[in-house]
Amino acid sequence: MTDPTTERSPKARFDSLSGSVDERLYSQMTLIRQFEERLLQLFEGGELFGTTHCCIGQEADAVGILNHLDERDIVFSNHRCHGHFLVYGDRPELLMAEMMGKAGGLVGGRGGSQHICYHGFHSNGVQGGIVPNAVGMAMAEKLKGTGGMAVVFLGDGTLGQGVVYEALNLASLWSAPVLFVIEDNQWAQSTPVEKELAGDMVARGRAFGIRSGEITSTDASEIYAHFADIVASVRETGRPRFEVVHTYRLCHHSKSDDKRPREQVEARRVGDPVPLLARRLDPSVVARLDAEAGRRVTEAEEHARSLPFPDPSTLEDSLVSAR
Amino acid sequence: MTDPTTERSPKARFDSLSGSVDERLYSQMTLIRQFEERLLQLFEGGELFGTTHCCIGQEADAVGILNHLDERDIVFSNHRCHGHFLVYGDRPELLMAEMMGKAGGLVGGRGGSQHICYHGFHSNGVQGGIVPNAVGMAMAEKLKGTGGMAVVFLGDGTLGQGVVYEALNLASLWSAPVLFVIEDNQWAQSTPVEKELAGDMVARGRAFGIRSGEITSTDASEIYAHFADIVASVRETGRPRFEVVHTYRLCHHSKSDDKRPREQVEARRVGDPVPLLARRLDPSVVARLDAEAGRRVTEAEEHARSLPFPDPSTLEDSLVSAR
Amino acid sequence: MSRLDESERELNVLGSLNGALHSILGDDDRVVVLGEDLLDPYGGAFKVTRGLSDAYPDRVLTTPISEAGFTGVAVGMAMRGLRPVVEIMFGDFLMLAADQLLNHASKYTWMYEGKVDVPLVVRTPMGGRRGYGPTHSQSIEKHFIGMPGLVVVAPSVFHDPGALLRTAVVDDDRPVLFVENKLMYARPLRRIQGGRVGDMAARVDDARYPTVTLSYDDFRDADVTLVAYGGMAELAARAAERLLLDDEVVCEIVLPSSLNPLDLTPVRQSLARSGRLVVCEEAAPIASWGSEMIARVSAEAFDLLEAAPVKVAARNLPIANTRDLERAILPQESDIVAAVTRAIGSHTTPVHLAG
Amino acid sequence: MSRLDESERELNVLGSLNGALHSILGDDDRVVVLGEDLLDPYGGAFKVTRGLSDAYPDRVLTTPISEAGFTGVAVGMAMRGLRPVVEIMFGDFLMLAADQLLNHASKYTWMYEGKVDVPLVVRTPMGGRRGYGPTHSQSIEKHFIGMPGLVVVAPSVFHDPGALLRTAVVDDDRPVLFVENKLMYARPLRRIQGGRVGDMAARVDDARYPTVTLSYDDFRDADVTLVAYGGMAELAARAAERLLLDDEVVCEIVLPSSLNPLDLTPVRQSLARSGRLVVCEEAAPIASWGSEMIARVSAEAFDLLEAAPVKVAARNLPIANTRDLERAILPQESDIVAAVTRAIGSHTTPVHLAG
Ligand SMILES: Cc1ncc(C[n+]2csc(CCOP(=O)(O)OP(=O)(O)O)c2C)c(N)n1
Ligand SMILES: Cc1ncc(C[n+]2csc(CCOP(=O)(O)OP(=O)(O)O)c2C)c(N)n1
Ligand SMILES: [Mg+2]
Ligand SMILES: [Mg+2]
Repeated sequence: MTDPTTERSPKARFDSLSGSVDERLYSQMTLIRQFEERLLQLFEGGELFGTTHCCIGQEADAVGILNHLDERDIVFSNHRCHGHFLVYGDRPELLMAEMMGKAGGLVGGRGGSQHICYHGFHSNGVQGGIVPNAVGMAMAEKLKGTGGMAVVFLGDGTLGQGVVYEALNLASLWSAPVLFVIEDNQWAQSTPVEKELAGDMVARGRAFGIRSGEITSTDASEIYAHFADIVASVRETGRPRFEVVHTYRLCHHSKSDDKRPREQVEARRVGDPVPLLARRLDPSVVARLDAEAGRRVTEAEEHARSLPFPDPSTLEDSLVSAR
Repeated sequence: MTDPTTERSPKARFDSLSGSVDERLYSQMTLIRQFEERLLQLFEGGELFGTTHCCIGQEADAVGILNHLDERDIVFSNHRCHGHFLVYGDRPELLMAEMMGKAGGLVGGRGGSQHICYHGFHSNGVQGGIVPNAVGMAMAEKLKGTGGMAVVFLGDGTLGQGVVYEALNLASLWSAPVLFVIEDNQWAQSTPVEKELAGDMVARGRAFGIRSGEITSTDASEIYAHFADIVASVRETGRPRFEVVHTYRLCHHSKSDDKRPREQVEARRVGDPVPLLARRLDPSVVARLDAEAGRRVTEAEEHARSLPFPDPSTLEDSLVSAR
Repeated sequence: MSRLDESERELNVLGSLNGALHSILGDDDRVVVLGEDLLDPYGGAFKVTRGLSDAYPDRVLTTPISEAGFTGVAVGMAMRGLRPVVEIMFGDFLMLAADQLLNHASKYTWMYEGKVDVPLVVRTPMGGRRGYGPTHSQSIEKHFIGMPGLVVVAPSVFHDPGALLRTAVVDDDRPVLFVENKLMYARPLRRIQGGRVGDMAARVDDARYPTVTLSYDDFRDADVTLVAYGGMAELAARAAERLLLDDEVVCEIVLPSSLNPLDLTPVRQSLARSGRLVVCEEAAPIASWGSEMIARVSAEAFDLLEAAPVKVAARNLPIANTRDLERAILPQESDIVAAVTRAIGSHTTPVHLAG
Repeated sequence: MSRLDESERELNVLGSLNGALHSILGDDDRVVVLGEDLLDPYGGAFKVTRGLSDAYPDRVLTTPISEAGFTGVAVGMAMRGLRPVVEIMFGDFLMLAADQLLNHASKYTWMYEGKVDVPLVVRTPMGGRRGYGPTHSQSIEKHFIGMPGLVVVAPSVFHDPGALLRTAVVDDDRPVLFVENKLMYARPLRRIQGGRVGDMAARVDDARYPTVTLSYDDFRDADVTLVAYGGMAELAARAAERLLLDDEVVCEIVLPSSLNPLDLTPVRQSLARSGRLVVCEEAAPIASWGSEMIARVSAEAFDLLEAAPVKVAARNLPIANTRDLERAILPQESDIVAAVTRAIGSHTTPVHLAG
C-alpha cells in the first residue's frame, strides 16, 4: 500500500504523481475535502464519538506548504490536522481508523482526531505547546546534521499563547531551521480575530528577529509557489521563518458549533480553494480526481470499519517506545 | 513619620520637596544608593540572611518614572525593587526592617527583599507573572473609574517570558491603563542581552499594537522629563504604553555573583547616575543631600535593629486579609 | 441568547451554575467573568456562561487563548477589589495557569501579611467519558490540592452547585479553584428535601462548602463508607444502590465539596459506624485526592479503621480517545462495587471478588 | 573555569552531580544541557553545571528566561533522539513548565502508541532553609507526582546522586523530573561501604533508582520505620541517632530515590519489623508525597501497621523569608523526634510529647 521511497517524503510523492501541478494539488485537496465530509457524515450518523476539527476552506495551506518537505523533515500540527496529515502521510485509511478508534489506527485509537503521529508527523491538542516542541525537533536535526527542518502550524488564535513567543525567541537566538506557519482563518473557535489579537501578526514574528511574511490566498498553486522559496530558505540558511497565511474556515470550529454571521461565511465561499482550483482544470480531470478521491475515502472507511477496536488488555503496552 | 497627603502619592511628595528638580531627584537617588550600599555591608557583616538584588546604576529609572504617579496609582515591581519602593513609599525604615526580617517590616519579614507590599506598591520574585497582575490591576481601576493607572517594571531578560506577551496582548485588546517599563540593563543575571533576546525590544511592544518607545539614559532629569508625557498619555488615553530604558547595572546581580567582563563594567561607570547628576549640582547641596540621606539610612537601620523578630505564633495570622 | 430557561435551570447542573452566574453578576457589580469564547451567542464551550455577555456586556470579557495571562489579569483584578470568575475552557489546560495559582494568587495575602485579598474563582470543567482524548479528558485537580492558600471546591449533583459557586465568588476572600465535572453538566440535580434524597437519608453539614452524607439505613448502621466527589458522586450512589439490592451491603456515601481544606468530621462520623473506607475519584491514582483522604484517615482516625482502605481511581495512564479504552481506563460503577466488596472481605459472595 | 576539582567532586552532592554531568556529556554526544545562566564562568546559579560549557560549548545552551519554552524545546529534542537535560533554576518555577510535562513530555510515548520516546531529564533545586523567601524556597515536586508517564527521582546524601543522574539521562527513556534539595548540595556524601554507613547498617536494593535502608540494629529489630527522601534524609538520620541515644528508640530509615513510581517493598520489609510508620518531607503537608506513601501503606500493608502513621512536613503555609519564621514553618529534626515519639506512644518520656 505504501511506496518506501515516498512514504516519508511528501515532496517525492508529489513529484511522482502524474498531471500538472494544479491537478496534483487538486487531487490532494479533493481527497482532504471528501475525507472530512465523510467524517462529518459519520459523526452525524453516530458512528464517530468525541469531536473533530475540519479544515474545510483551508485545504490550500496543507497542499501548498507540505509538498515541499522531504523525508528528513518534521511536521507538528494542531487540532486541525487532517489536511496536514493527508498531505504528509497520504494514508487516509490510517487516519480514518484512528477516527473510528480502531486498533490499526495511526495511534491505535489512543489519540483520536488531534493526537496523532506518523513518522515525522505529529499533532497535539493543547494550543501553543507544540511550538517549542517543533523548535526542539528542528534543533535536534540541526545538531545531528541531517539537514532536516520542521514546520509547525498554528492558528491566529494561538498567537495568544505566551509559549509561542518563547519559542520564537529561542528559534531565533539558536537559529533553528523551523517554519512557523500561521493559518489565520480569522476566527479562534467563536472569537473573531479582532477580539483575540492586538497589533499585527507579521510584526510579531519580525519583533523576534525572524524573517516574516504573509500571503492572502486560498489558491493552492499560489501558496505552493510562495512556499517553495520559503522552505528552501529555511533549509539553506538554517534560520527560522514566520509566515502568515490569511485564509478562512468555511466549516464550523469543531463538529457543529458555528455561530459566526451567516453572511460572512457565505461571502467567503467564493474563496473556497477546491472549486477555485477546479475551475482552472479540465472538468473531466476534476471528475476523475474527485471520483478517485471518493473511492479512496470509501476504501479508507471500509478498511477502518473492518478493523477491531483495541483490546483493553493492550493498555499497558507502549509505556516506553518500541524503538 | 508619614504625611497623609503624600503617603501614597509619589508625585505629591516630590512636589512638596524643596529645591530644583535635579536636587530633588538627587536626594532620592542618593538615598537609594546609600540604602543599598548599607544593605551590602550588612550582608557582608552577616547581619542579613538570604539574598538581595540591588539597582546600583539604575536609580535614575525609579526616580525618573515613579515621581509622576499619584495616590490612585499602582506599581508592580520585581526582584530589583528597592529603588522603586523607596521612591514610591519613601519609607527606608520599613524596607530595612523587612530586609532584617523583623516584625514591623513591610510585610513582617515574611517576604524579604523581593516580596513586598505597601499601599499600591507590590513586588514578587517570579519573573514575568507580575505583568498580567499589573494589567489586571489597571483594568480594575478602569472598571471602577478611579482614574488610576499601573506601572510594571521588567528587565530585558524577563522579555523571554511568554506571559509578558499574553499580558501585552490583553492590555492592548482591552485598553488597560498600564505602563510597561523595560529596564534594559543589558544583562539577565549572568547572561548578556544578545544571548537572551532576539530581535528588537521596542518592536515587541509595537507588534501588540501598543505605543512603544525607548530612551538610552542614566540621567535622572532626562528620564523624568521623558516619562512626564508618557505617564500623562497612559492616563489620558486609557491605553497601555511600552517604554524601554536602556541602562546598566553597576553592581552584581544578587549579593556577590558578578562574572561580567571587568572592563565592560568599568567603562559604564561614567554613566553612573548618582555622580552624573551630582556634577550638575552645587557641591554643598550634594554634601547636604548625601548627609541627609546617610542619616535616614542610619536611622532606618537603627529603627530596624530595634524591632523584634516576628513571633512564630503569628504564623497563622493573615490567612485572609485584614480588610 | 438569554440565560437558560427556568425549567432547565431548575433541573440540571449546567442550569444551576448558569443561573448562579446570572444572579451573581446581577447582584454584585464587582463580579467580572473572563475566559475563552464566552460571548453570546456562543456563550462558552460548555455553555455555563450562556447569556451572561448579553446581559452584562461590560463585565464579561472574552479572552485570547492565554490561560496564564488572563488568569494573571484576574489575580490583579481581585487584588484591587473586583471579584473575578475565570473559566479555563478545559481543566486539562490549567497547568498553563498553574504558576499564577501557586506563586501569585495563593501567595499574596499571606506573604503580604494580609495587605491584600485575592478573591478569585477559577472554574473549569474536568473529566472524561466523552471521547475527547488524552488532552481534553483529565481530572487534574489533584495537582492543585495542597498549595497553601488555594481552596479547591467541587460540587456534585447532590450539592447545590450554583450555591457553592455563589459562595466562592461572593463570600470567600481566598482564591478558589472550582472544579466542574463535565459529564455532570447535563445531569439532573438530586435535591435533598426533608432530610432525604431518593431512597436515602441525607445529612448536610453547615460548613461553608458543605459535605453531604447519604445513608440507606438512616445513619443507623453501615458496612462501608464510600467517599467521593464531583462526577463520581452519582457513580458511588449507583454502586451503593446495586450493593444494597444485590448483596445487602449498606453503604454510607460521604460527598465533600471542599477538596481542600478537607474537613474529616463527616468521614469520621461515618467510619465510626462502618469501619471501612472506600474512596472514589476519576483522577489518575497516584498522589491524588483519594491518597490524601486515605492518608488523613489513617493518620487521624486509625482506630476507626477495621480494614485496609481501598481506593477507586483511573488507571495510571493517559486517557485514550476510543471508547472501550477510555472506559477501561476510567473508574466505573463496577469498580466501586468491586472495591466495596474487597473492603468488606468475607461478607460478600466470591463472584464479586473477581470483578 | 573547569569542573570542580577532584576532591570536591568526591566529597559532596554538588560535586557528584557536576562530575556526572561532565562524564555523561563526554560519553554520549546525544546529551545536551539547557537552562538559564549555565555558561561559564558563571556556570549556573547553583554551580551544578560548572565547567560544562567550557568543555562542551556546542551542547550546553544557556537559555532566555522562558521555562515553558526551553523545556518544550528539550521535549522536541528528546523526541528526535537527543537526551536533553534541562535545569530549572529554582524548583519554584517549575509550574511554568508544568503543561509541557503534563500534556507533552509525559503523554507522547503512550499517546502515540510507542512511536516516540521522550528521554528528557528536568533537574531542579528545591527546598528552603536559605532565607530566599516564599517564591524561592518551596518543595513543589509533590504537584508533579502522579502524572502518568512522568518519573520523579530525588537523590539524598546516602545515594550516589551522580549515578542516579546518569541513569536518568542515559538509561531511562522516560521523562524524569530530578529533584535536588538545594541545601544538600554542600553536604558531604555518606557512602555506603561494606553494608554500613557510619554507625548504621545499610541495604541498597537493586532497583533502577535504588532505595537505601538504614538500621541501627542490623535490621534485627526496629521500633519505627522512618521514611524520607532528598534533604530530609539527613534530618531523619540525625533524629534517629538522637532517639537512639536519648531514648533507646531504634529507627529504621527508608530512603527511596524514586518518588514515582514508588516501590513499597523496602518500606514493607521495614514495617514488618517495626509496625510503625513516620514519613518525613519538606513540602507543605497536604496531598504530598508523604500522603501518597501513607495511603499506599495503609491500602497495601494495613496489617503491618500497629499504630497510626505519622507525617512530618512543613506547615501549610508559604515559606517566610525571615529565619525564625522559616524555621518554624519547615520541618526540623525535633519535629521528627516528636513524630517518632508520637508514633510509638507510651514508649517515651512525656517531655517529648510536648515537643
Ligand atoms: C491551551 C488551549 N486553550 C484552549 C484550547 C481550546 N481550543 C481549541 S482550538 C481553539 C481555537 C484555536 O484557534 P486558532 O488558533 O485560530 O486555530 P483554528 O481553530 O482557527 O484553526 C481553542 C480555543 C486548547 N485546545 N488549548
Ligand atoms: C521565572 C523565573 N525564572 C528565573 C528566575 C531567576 N532570576 C531572577 S532575576 C533573573 C534575571 C532577570 O533579568 P532581567 O529581567 O534582565 O532583570 P535584571 O535582573 O537585569 O534587573 C533571573 C534569571 C526568576 N526569578 N523567575
Ligand atoms: Mg483561527
Ligand atoms: Mg537585565
